[in-house]
Amino acid sequence: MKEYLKNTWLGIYTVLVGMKITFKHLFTPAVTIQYPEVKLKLPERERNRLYVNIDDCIGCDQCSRACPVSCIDIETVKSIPGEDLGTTSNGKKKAFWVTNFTIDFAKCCYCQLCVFPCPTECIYMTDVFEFSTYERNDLVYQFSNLTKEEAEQKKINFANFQAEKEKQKAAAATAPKTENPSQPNTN
Amino acid sequence: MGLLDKEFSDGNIVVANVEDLLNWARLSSVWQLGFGLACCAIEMMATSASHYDFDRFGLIPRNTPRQADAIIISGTVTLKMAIRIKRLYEQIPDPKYIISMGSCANCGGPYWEHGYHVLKGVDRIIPVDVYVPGCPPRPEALLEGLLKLQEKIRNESLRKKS
Amino acid sequence: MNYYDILFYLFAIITLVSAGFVVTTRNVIYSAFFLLFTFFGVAGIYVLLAADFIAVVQIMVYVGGILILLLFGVMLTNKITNVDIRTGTGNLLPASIAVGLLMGALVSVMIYTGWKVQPGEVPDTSIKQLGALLITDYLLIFELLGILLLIALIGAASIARRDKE
Amino acid sequence: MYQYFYELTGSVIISTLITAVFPLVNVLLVALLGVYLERKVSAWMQDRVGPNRAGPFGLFQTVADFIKMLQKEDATALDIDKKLYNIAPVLVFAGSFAVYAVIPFSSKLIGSEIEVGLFYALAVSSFVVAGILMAGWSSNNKYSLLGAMRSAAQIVSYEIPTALVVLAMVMFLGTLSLSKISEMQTAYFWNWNILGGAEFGLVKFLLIPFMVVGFVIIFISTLAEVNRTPFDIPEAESELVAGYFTEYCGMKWAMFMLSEYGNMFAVSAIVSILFFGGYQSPFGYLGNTLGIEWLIPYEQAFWFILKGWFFIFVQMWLRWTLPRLRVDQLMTVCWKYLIPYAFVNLIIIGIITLL
Repeated sequence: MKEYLKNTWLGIYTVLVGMKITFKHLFTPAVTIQYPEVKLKLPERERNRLYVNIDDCIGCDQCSRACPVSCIDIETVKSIPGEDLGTTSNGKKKAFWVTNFTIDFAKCCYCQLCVFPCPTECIYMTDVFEFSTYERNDLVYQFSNLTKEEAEQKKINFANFQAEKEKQKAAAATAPKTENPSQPNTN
Repeated sequence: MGLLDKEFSDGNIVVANVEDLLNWARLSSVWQLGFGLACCAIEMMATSASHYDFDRFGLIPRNTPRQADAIIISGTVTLKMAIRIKRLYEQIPDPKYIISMGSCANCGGPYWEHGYHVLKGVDRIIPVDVYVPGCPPRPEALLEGLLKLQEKIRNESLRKKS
Repeated sequence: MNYYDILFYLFAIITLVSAGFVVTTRNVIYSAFFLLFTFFGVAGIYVLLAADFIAVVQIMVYVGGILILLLFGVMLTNKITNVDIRTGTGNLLPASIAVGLLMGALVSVMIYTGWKVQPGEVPDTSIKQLGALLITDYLLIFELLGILLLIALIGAASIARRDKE
Repeated sequence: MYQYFYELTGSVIISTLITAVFPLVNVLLVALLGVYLERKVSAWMQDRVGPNRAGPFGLFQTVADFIKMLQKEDATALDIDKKLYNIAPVLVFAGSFAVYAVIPFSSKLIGSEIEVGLFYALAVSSFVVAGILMAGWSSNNKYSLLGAMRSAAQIVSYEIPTALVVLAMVMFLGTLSLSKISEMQTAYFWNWNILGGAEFGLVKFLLIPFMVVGFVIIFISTLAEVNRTPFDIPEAESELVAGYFTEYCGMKWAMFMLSEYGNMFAVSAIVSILFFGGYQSPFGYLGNTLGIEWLIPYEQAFWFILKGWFFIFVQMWLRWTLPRLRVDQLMTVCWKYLIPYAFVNLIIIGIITLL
């Protein structure tokens, strides 16, 4: 009987305690961040969408190799001697045309592993995280600033150059062989 | 069947105004199916909790697909789960919407190359309306995805597409 | 034909049609749910007869108690998830003869009874009179019914009690 | 109300229609505002904001929900029992709507002033049970059926403590008519039944603690009768998906929700009539002091609706405070705690009334 009465009392008392707590919260101001109008300040080293400063990219393919999910796709074409590609901001000379530099943000897992090996620090994380799309293909970002035709042209140029060189090499190989076979080919 | 199944001819003023109302109703009360798959689900729960508050946009989780309007595919869709997702999707009455949340749902994420057990993107089994990138996306990113979805609903039309 | 008549025929039709379905339908669940409408119609007729208390008791006891019990009984038996709970009709001939005899008796009683037909005064409510009658004229029957129900309750409890050994 | 409109229009049909439509409008309004308030109250208790995009302060949120539900496809499973499946929501709604016939909103605004009003209100809620069982069974879904059985068992069991408290009150008041009960507690708040009724004397003070106990019991058991948390095990989503309306969608489901919110207001109204003076104002009427006769019914309606909404708010408050009970705990609360207390309360109130 004592137990019974105690249970009854506890039942009522605990409910009242709970109700008191929730009643207090009725008048606590809301903690909600009204998202589209108010935005939370992101932490300093926030990892979000990648950005590639293609002017600095030397096409070394290190980020692509570092990527654990292979979401970076790089295609490069060697420059031919007459072309001037300019230098990166920290003074490195560029030797490759980056004809294709895509990052598939649908696959990307935002781990920042691609950022560290980059010798020119041209790939880095930004604070942009709002880029939902209606189509999945829109999440594949192309960073190369060459148009398709230009890229095609570079490829053809390089192929022509290569063919030229082959030809020269073939010519050089046949000509001096008879004179001095022991000389190494310095071409 | 739902009203959206019927099509009206273009230039119908009444339909145009009614349509705005109907679209408004649908976009302000997108009830999500209470359904979480993996780590993105934690982020989805955070979105419905006090700090981000899904309820501001009229989203409340419903536990049965019959009363829901949207699924948020939050996480890795394993091949086993894919069957269930498909079935849940089919049980939702029209009009229904799908938000694919996070890399795994978008295209398989880290498992897209070697995952023998993961569906490479939930859009292989059900039509996705909005893809929210991130691994997992911030709650704000999910909210932005929801806003995109609302924008999409706002532009839907009962009329015949000319 | 005034509103009263229309309502009376409405309730009468509801009662009779659903009672017919209770008997004829082969699905037990359907029978039970048609019984609901029968009770409802009967309650409506009670209301039209100015017996408001009886009408409410009809709903309370039959719909709220007996019908729910019936439904529970049906649903807790086998194959509850199966929509096709069906019964067969056996013994059609003897049943119809027995029912016909009973109906004839009832109809004859109805016809040959000398009903008092002079218009009486319809009381505003019947609770007070009912209560007074139960405690005075019909006290013994009332008490006996109470004891009967108590016995049934004790019996049910003793059947449902778990055996110790 | 019927009399008033009959004098006004002179037509039986029109006055009946108006009398019938008024509670319907009330149910719709209660559902519209109730869902909105539910979401806002839950938001405030969780330090959130709640719906605020649809209309000013999100006021049109429920309207949007409603229009959206109108557009939803009426999807049904193949193996359901079509007829019962379609009737069930109507029956449930009819059950909760029928209670409004006897609820006195003010001394003028009553659908029907029958003598057995209180008893009637208890009786017609059994249609809800039948409708719930119908819905659960016809859905041909194990979760629906289990939810319906639980719900029916719960409502039937909790009807007993409710009826016992009502019985005690009826013994004390000597009437079953809701409007008469309201009239007995007229004028000021110390005449309310929770404070021992209108008669001043020793009995009044003796009654106060037992009236409070009675109020607590009837509030808990009506809470269980309308399937609200902490007694919402029929819709426990972690075990039963959504209970007896798992298979319902669109407007049919909306009818269940309508009836749920209608029920909430109905039980709040009955509790406030029994213990808190019904439509009576706690501080006397402005109409009396100013000498404006016609103002009084409006004041009464105002106080009645205020009290009803207050108890709805308490129900929501409890919902967002307490977790759900387990089935055996639910039955323990009813059979081992509420019913014995209600019996003791009944006997004591009876003895005190005899004094």
